[in-house]
Amino acid sequence: MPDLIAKPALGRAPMTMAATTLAEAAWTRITSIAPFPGQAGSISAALAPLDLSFPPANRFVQSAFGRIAWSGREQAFLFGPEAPPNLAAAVTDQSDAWVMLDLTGPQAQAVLARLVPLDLRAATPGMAFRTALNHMPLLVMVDHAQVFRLLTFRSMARTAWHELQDALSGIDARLGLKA
Amino acid sequence: MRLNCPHCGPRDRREFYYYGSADYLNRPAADAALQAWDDYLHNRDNPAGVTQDLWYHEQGCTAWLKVKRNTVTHEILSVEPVAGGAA
Amino acid sequence: MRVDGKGRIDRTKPVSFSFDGRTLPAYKGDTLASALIANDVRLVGRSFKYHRPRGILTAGSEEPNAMVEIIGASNQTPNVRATVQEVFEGLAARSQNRWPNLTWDVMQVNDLAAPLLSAGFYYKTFMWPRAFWEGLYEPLIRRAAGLGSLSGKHDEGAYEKAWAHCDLLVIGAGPTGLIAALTAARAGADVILCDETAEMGGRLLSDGGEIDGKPAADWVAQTLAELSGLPNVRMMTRTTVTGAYDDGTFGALERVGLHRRPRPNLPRECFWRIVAKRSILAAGALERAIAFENNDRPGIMMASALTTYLNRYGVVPGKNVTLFANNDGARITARALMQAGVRVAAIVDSREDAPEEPGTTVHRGARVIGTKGRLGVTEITVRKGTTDFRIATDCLGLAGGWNPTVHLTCHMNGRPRWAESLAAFVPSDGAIPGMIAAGSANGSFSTQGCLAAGIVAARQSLEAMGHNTSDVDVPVADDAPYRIAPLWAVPTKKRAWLDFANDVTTKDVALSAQEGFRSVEHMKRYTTQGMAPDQGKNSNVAALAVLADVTGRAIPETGTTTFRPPFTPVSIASMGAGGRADGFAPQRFLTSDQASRDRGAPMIEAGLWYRPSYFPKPGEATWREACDREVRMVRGAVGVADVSTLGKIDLQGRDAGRFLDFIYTNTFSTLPVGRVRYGLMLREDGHVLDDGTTARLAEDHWLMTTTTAAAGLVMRHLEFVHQVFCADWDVRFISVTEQWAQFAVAGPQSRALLTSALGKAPGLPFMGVTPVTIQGVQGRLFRISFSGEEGYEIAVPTRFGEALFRDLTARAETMGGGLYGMEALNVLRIEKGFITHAEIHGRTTAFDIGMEKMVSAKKECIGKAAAARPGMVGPERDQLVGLKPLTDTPISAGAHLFAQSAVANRENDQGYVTSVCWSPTLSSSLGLAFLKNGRARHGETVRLVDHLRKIDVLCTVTDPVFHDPAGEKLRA
Amino acid sequence: MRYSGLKVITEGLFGNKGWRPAWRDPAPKAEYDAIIIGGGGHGLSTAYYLAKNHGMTNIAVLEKGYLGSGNIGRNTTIVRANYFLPGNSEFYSHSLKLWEGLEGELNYNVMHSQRGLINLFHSDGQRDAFVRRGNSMINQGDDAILLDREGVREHLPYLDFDNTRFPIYGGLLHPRGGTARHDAVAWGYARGADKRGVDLIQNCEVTGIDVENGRVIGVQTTRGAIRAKKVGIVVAGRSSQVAAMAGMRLPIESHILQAFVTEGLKPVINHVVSFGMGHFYISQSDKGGLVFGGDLDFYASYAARGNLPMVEHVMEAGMTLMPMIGRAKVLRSWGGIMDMSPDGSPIIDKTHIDGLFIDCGWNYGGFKAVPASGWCMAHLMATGESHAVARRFKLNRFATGHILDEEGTGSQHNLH
Repeated sequence: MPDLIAKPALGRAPMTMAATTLAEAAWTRITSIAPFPGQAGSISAALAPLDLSFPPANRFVQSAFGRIAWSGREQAFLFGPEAPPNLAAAVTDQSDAWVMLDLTGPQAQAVLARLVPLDLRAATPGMAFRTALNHMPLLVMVDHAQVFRLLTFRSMARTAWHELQDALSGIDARLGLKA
Repeated sequence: MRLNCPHCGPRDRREFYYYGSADYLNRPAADAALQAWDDYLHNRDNPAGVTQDLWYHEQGCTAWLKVKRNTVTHEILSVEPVAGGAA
Repeated sequence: MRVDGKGRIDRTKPVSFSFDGRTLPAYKGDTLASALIANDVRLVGRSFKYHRPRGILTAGSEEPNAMVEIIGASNQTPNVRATVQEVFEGLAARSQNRWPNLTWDVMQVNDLAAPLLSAGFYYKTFMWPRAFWEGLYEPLIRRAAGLGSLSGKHDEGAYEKAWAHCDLLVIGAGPTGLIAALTAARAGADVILCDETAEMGGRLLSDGGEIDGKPAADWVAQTLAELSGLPNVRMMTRTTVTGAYDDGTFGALERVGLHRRPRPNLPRECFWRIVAKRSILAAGALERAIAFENNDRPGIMMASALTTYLNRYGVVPGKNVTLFANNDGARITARALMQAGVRVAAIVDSREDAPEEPGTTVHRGARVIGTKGRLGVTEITVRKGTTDFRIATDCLGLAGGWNPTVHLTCHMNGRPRWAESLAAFVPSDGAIPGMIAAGSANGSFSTQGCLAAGIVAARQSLEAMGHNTSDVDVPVADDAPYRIAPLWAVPTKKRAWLDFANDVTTKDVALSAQEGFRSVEHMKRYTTQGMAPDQGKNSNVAALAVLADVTGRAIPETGTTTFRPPFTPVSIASMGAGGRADGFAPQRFLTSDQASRDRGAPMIEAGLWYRPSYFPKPGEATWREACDREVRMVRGAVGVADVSTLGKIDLQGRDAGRFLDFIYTNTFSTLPVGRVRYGLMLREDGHVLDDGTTARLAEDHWLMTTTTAAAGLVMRHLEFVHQVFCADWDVRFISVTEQWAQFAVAGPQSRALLTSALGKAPGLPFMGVTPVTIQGVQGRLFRISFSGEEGYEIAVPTRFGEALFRDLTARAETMGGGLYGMEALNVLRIEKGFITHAEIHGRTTAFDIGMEKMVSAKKECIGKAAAARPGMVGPERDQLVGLKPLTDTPISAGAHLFAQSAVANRENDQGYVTSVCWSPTLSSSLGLAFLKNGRARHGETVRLVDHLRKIDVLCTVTDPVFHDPAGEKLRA
Repeated sequence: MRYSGLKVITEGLFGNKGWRPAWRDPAPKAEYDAIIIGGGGHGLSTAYYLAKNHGMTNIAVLEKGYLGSGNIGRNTTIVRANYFLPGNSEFYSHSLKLWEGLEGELNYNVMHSQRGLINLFHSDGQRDAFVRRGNSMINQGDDAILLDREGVREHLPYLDFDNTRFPIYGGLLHPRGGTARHDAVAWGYARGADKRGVDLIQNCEVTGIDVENGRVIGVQTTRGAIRAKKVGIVVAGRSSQVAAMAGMRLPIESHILQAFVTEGLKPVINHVVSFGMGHFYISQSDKGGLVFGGDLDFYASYAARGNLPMVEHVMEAGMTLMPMIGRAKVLRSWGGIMDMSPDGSPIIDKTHIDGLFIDCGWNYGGFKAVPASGWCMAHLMATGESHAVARRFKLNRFATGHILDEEGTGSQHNLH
């Protein structure tokens, strides 16, 4: 009996304009960890072997093993490793619930400024924000001033791609005026 | 219009869902008289001035927030989570 | 006429443009207005009501007269200000509101009929005969009214919206704004500096003059150079701040591509949302006209506009200019013109003490009382004392004083304050929280005053933000006092225009007062003053002054002026950028989307999702044939459908069961692990919110399903109930709608299909749930049914969804089954009497749908108390029933129900039909309906009437469950 | 003074000197038979019909600002009778009939234009709901026509049939729906009431309601106390404040509704069009401006001004539905204060105080209701009984569960 074939949310090749690239990130395990009341500390202790701790609001914590990003009220997403067993938390698989898009390059902030109602001056490395990508839900993680990882609902992947591409093409056309 | 979400910081109004008066926090007991439920669900002080109402940071941390604000000037006086606890 | 050696246009770059089909030369840097002036075009438009010939009045966005249509390759843009539109090679402009042409406009007959077209005349006539209003009068009025035309074609242009955040927003880059931005920028604050025009500098570029002993333009250049070198400064030209909103949010419109030939993907405009901690309004002031007889002819324009045209664009609109002033400002214009070699025939100055002006004649204490020239002014009549005399002139400049640009300060209900010494309104302090108005926008009209005010405003803003300040010295510049003796209108028995764009004269204002419309708001509404495209920028203050005069009141006592957003008109396309076509809302696609499309399934919207309607087979002529086949297939063999759009919420924690008991009307905490239960949830007002099944996966682990439509709503509801009423409970939940692809497998062969797919029999009882491994993937199997057949739903992580869908489809097809779509799904559920949001439409109660027994008497739940209100239960309510037509005729959803012999009117209305289908299973049309006291009326015959579709059928009232009422198939 | 075309001509020829004030400017008397608090559309029509239908002419309308300064002066002017719930259906039907004779009734051209209203639908489910509505309208004796997609295309060829996000399945045409000139309605009723002897008192704010032994005896105002045995509160937008003067706490929450008008354009939209998926409705005024609006800003407010999120949403809806309006420029936006009730339907009822009546809760549908609201409120104040077409607009219906919820969105005030 053949195994079922996994498919990416989009399966599109990266797209580059104005030296800025939009790419679909490879599948990663994502586990939602929502500590039960008063348990955030014990979660941090359990994450210690991964060199991670439960992140404060609007932050992610990165280690050689993986990343854990604040993803909302009393909730964080663990990227990469499996969640430690027996956490005093609700643990839910979210790996397939999101499309992950990487936006990289000198115009990345300008692209976000067209779709995300966030003050990007606060977008320093290590930040993770819950906000909106135009009309879609968004978790955005800042790896670098020019490197952003965007998560939105997997079923909306095409719209997200399309809107990011539109924003970038408008910026590219503006840059063409100066050139 | 911007609300200073206690978890996420100042955010544009479009990230939030508005429910209504903070009266919704004071749910009558199950056996309360019909009048108590009428007051809870329908009747409002509806002040032209400072009021307290409930907002939901739907495109954000998903916290329900109690907001003190002025309905005439739109000045926002305070924003606090309805449920305590960590972010 | 072009003036050598003047202007900031690029004479090395000639371009050509056309106006009303004539090709004309211009230079890069020209506006359409300056280019028309360079080509001695005076007549540019026609007025709104009287179709009077009109020229160019101003040099800015406040222009009320010179509005044109810009013709693009595929579309046209109406009502473009010639004073704002920059010329580019190939620009094509056309005059508007005239027929057949600008010089000979048939509608100018209105001008002759002016006495009959006084303010509010239309309220008093066109009433008889009644039918003539819509048939004759209104169409005529509509055709005559309006200005430019839309093409009626879709606007295919690119538009953009964007966000910008800063510490300090400086609105306007004249002397005040430039030095304010510099002061804040040097201190390290994040500054955005916006200016409406293509080049920053404001009146420093228009008026000339000196700063620190050098030409003002040099100071502008030097300041701009420094600002553009600072990383914390963002300079936005061609960007108009259009609205002030709450908490430091501003709307601003950037003209990105309107001043150049179109390029692919280049936005025409960008609508910015600028968020600033503080702001400085440095938008300057607008010069105002004076009302006198026939003051609206082409060639009559603002004195300051003359200076702008000369110094910025190197053009003058006349060779023999006159000026009419009530303040010293016109002298700047006179000197500039004379210095450029243009004759200034006279300055008519209403002030008795007006100073002399070398090089021209000053008529002190004099007034212009009339003008001549049908398509352009040729002569003015001046009255001094009791003497009238005429002066030949081809251009009259008006200097009626200045109105600070207070508009933005009114956007949050602030009312400007009357400053008697300036005879003008100035912004009220604090009108916009965080905003300081400075310079001419605040009534400080000298260059020196503006520079000083800009620095002060910047320092105050910095301090308010807790920011360090910087050292900026106030440069030395002109500091002449503003000497004005207000003159609003020169008395006349004829028409003297206040609102050029809407053709409102001083007589109209007087008539409005005469008829009792004495409140300024009544006057505006009655005369339409201030309602035209310039939003009253050129007329509000003067009209108020005239109203004050005719009603014998002082101006502040008469009222104030106010302005609403936007400051200048903003295209719908820019504020709606991104909304066109699919952009209006996200599209959600199933993992099976492509597979369904590959099979020719029409995809229909279900909320934001797209779902297959049906799967056509060769030889099927209609959707009904496909649907009937799919229904029979499910009833007879097995069908597969993607049901992933249903909301799925994962709940965990010791108190999750208790929480569900509170949310649902029925009890869940007693549900054994491995079992599923149907649940009904109410809104707190007692009406049904949603329904669905919830499975107990483990002792403290549950999975709730919601309807597709209510998924978001239910999530918000759960968050509310949890955070507000039981935040301390041990329960956490998260949406897993997107995590799982879920497929219904339904029909007598469903077990066999799953046995083949799983490699073993599912072995699940009805309403059971179990984890499964399917082809190496961990999934979940539920035995639930929305069809009334033995049914399962199998869920796998979404990335495997497409593969499983194709696999299940292939297996089904080998068993005489296959895919079924939304149409068949709907028939199956109607046959079984299952409800959807067609039935739970927000007005139904558990009682109405026959589920009142599901409201547990033993426990509290959301909505229980309100559902017990007397009006929510009882025989007066419409109750869910089934309907079957007596004869073999179709019935329709939306039809109403009546007693068999009753007249079909509102008084006799007994209910309505919510869902219908043709049932291939029962070979009958079936309906679900709400019927007054319906449960007691099973077996009765009722009349079903759909007036709209002309259906009038007798039906039998039945139980809503038509198919397998005992549920034997489900439990098989 | 009777208005007519002839009068306009003769006055025009003689310099328009003969026009007299449209209404008097009387000082308040010490006592009236009845007082209407609120000189907006509903208050003025109440006064008019009290005088005309019930012969009560010793009455006053007290207005804190200028006549017609509330929502009658800032709305999108739509007049329709397309409700479907019994209780609403007959009321709006009655109102439309009054509209249809209003010019003659008032001798004032309110420019009532029955150009047809089309409600678009975008799914089978929406179509069925509109069919139910259309059938209710016909049951009531009003008019409705079901249009399929091609039928809509004949009327509205400029819609984006090919690309719009939510395809156009069809529309419900209400031929008698249309628009009117909003200010003129207020002025027409004001002039008519004044002519029948009603005192219209502007700049007179009510600051208190005097009650003795459970009976109303008059009001306190900024221009002194005025006695009356009957007082009607007709102040939508400020209902909670005025009712609070009588110790009442209303089932009302006040919200902003923004609306927009563009610069004048030659005729391009000849109907009232409403979009079923994005709360967007539009018509073109006789002056040429596109008048359009959308949903509430959704937060309680008395600011009469809104914010950008809803502005943008409305514009985006316009762009997906009819992108031909993209190059029209919004000239002015404004906000009105809406009395939002918990079921989206109004209240015309007695109160717990004898002689005190209230007319409120018009949500954002008050304009079209102006004639019938006045008619029914006058009936109630004169006779003490609810008029037959307004009998379900009871103040206590929320407590008893006799809800009139056309939208089906429940008791949350801002969802109607």
